[in-house]
Order: sequence, then C-alpha cells, then structure tokens
Amino acid sequence: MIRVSEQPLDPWREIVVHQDAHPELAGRYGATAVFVGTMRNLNEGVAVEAMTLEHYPAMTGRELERICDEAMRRWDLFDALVVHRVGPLQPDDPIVLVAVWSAHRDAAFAACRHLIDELKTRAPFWKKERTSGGERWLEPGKK
Amino acid sequence: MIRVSEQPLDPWREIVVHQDAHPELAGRYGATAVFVGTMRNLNEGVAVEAMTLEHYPAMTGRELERICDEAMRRWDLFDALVVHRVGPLQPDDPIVLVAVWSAHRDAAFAACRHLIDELKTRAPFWKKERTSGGERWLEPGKK
Amino acid sequence: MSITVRYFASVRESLGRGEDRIAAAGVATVADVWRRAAATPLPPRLLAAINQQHAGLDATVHDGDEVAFFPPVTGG
Amino acid sequence: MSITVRYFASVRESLGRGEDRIAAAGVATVADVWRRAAATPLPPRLLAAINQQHAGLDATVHDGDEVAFFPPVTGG
Repeated sequence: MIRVSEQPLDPWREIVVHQDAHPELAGRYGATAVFVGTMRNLNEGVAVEAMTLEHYPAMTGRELERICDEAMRRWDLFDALVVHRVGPLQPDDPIVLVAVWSAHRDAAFAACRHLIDELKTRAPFWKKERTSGGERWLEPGKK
Repeated sequence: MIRVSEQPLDPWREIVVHQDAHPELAGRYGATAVFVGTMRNLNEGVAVEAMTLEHYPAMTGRELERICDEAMRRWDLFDALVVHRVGPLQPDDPIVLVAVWSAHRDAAFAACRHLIDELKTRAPFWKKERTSGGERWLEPGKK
Repeated sequence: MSITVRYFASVRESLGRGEDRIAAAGVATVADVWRRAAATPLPPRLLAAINQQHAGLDATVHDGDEVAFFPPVTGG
Repeated sequence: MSITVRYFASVRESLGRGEDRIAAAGVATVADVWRRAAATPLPPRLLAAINQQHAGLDATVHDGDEVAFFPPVTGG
C-alpha cells in the first residue's frame, strides 16, 4: 500500500495501523524490515532550518505503486507499505516510511532496501531546504 | 541499548520510547533501519501452537552488548537498540527488535542486518516449539 | 488538441511558471516539447515524463499527452 | 574450589539436569569438563562458553570458572 501525506507522519503508528488493518497476515510473517528517513538539521555541514517537499501529484502515486508492485513480484513478500510526506517540514520530521513483511529476513531486508533506493531514484519528489544562507534545491545525495 | 524482556514486546512502542528518551539525537539521524522478528504460526509446513524461548541469562546481556558495541565501532551509527523476548510465546508475538539510527541509509541497513545475523548466530537463545505432534527444539533456520 | 507541459522544482522556478500548453503540430519528441514550450536550451540532467511515466528526451510525444520536466528527484 | 557446569535447551533436557559442580583437579579443557560432568560422549555440534563467553571445546578451563554447554542458538 502506498500513501502520500501532507500531514505529519508518525511512521511507527502507521505500521501499527497497517498491521491492525491486515489481521489475515498475523502469524504468517516472521520478518518485518522497516526504513524511516527523517529530516536532518545538518546537511553537508550547513544547519538546515526548514524544508519543503514538492511532488508531482498525478505521477507520485503511480510511481510508488509501480515500485511496490515490482518488489512484490521480485521477492516473496506478504505486504509492503510506503508512506511519503510532502509539504513543509521541520528538522526531525519523518519524511518517508518503507515497511515490508515476509516469512524470512533475506527477502525483507532486500526488498526494503530496494524500495527506498528505487523511491529515491525514480519517485517525483524534490526537496528544497532553507538555511541561514537562503533556500536551495537539493541534489541527489549520499546513501 | 539492549534489553531482554519476559513481557510481551511491542517493538513500535519500544522505538518511540527509545527516541523520546534520546532527544539529543533528534534532527541528527536521517536513517532508521529496523528489523522485527515475529513468531510464525507455521514452520516448515507444520502448524505451530506455541513456543518457549529459553536463554542463558548471565550470558545473554553480555553477548548482546558485545554485538551492539561491535556494530557501533564498525559503522557510523548514532544509536542501536536490541530488545529480545524470552519465555512463553504465541504466534504473532514479536520476538526480537533491532533498530539502528545513522545519518545515511547504507550504514543503517548494513548495521541492522549485521546485528540480527550476529544475534541469531551467537546470542544464547533457544526456541522450543509446540505443534500437534509435540514439542521440539528448533534447529538454526532459514534466513 | 494540444500538449500540456508541466514543470517542477528548480525547472519550474527557473522558467517562472508551472505549466504551458502547446500545439502538437510539428512536435515529435520530448526534446521538441521542451524547445517549443520552454524556449531555452535543454538544461543538463533534465528528466522528463510522458503521461506521468518516466520518458527519455527522445521519446515520442502524441497529441493530448501531458509532458513533464523536472530535475533529478530527491525524495525519501 | 570447583567448576560450575551449566546446560541449556536440548542439552539440559538430554542430561535431565541444568547444572553440575565438579572438582577442577585433572580438568584442562572444556571437553574435559564435559566428559567429567556429563559422563556421555560429546554430542555433535555442541557449543560451549566459559564465564559467559563463547569458547571452543579445546579452550583452557580454570578453577572457579563457569562452563556452559548448549546446542546451536536459535534466537531472533
């Protein structure tokens, strides 16, 4: 399942809500791998005050669905969840949640890593950060 | 931080509590990688009714500390959290939580994977499961 | 009919607008759309999508398509 | 003094007890401890610890040590 949120993202609550909504999976998965990306207050040595996340609404959902579908086909997963924040953000705000559920950990880790890498490469989101020196659009960054 | 718990484990709440207890890290980490191992109701095709997790109390804490210390030295992490359940368990009960916080995702994924692999190889826990055919001690299993 | 052209992030800010609409006549590829609509040289590392799917600058554009231009993505 | 010997999981159940205490005299290695305390052949894939740290069966044991025997671990 994928979702784009203009509201603050509570990734740990998202997971609980998602699991509660899928009782048919309870007892089936043995491995849950999760990645959460969080806004840092420092980027390349410069203090970051705030950030705006722009996206291409008509494309974002489709692209995230495509990325998830691909992971579900490639690995033996029970489920995958991707939630991405857009709009204005503050340091320490969670930006993205990727969670996958599978029987064993090999598939869970590989799929979770693949999902966030694909998302960062292909999903149409752009970060603009504000520092004391003004605003700047980010370049694709460190892994 | 490591902890062994005889009480039911709520991994998502553990993460929130841990993060709340470490406000000095807020805004510093950009990547959180988490693994949760959960009791399955099926193992090698056989329905599992219940499980008991035995451990070697005097050794468990030391071994988990050693595994965490090693990961903190090897990767650029802000923090690592390992919580492991012991005692009687039911299917769908979380067994283990591994969470790591770092600036970027390469270190977070690598350390999280290393921690759970080391834990499964070296930490003195043993699972005994109960099926309709009786009880049996598990063999080291699939990844 | 026509082609809808959309711009995002730094591309949108550079051009000072988020959208254009151009006639489809004489437009064959994504690069043609850029030259017609933006009327500036192709920026380095420009990415594009046709109807909300990633597309190369040499991909074929059809009447009625939505073509989007944007810089490398930085989500996650 | 003496050596405390502890057994866990299937090893404990096979022997029917969780702990032994043996005299240190004549005991040099972890394997010696097993032979003296368990008085059965060394099981395949037996693991051991000395003072709560993993140790090989040929590791040296000292008076006062706690030596533990257990099967391959299956936590996580």
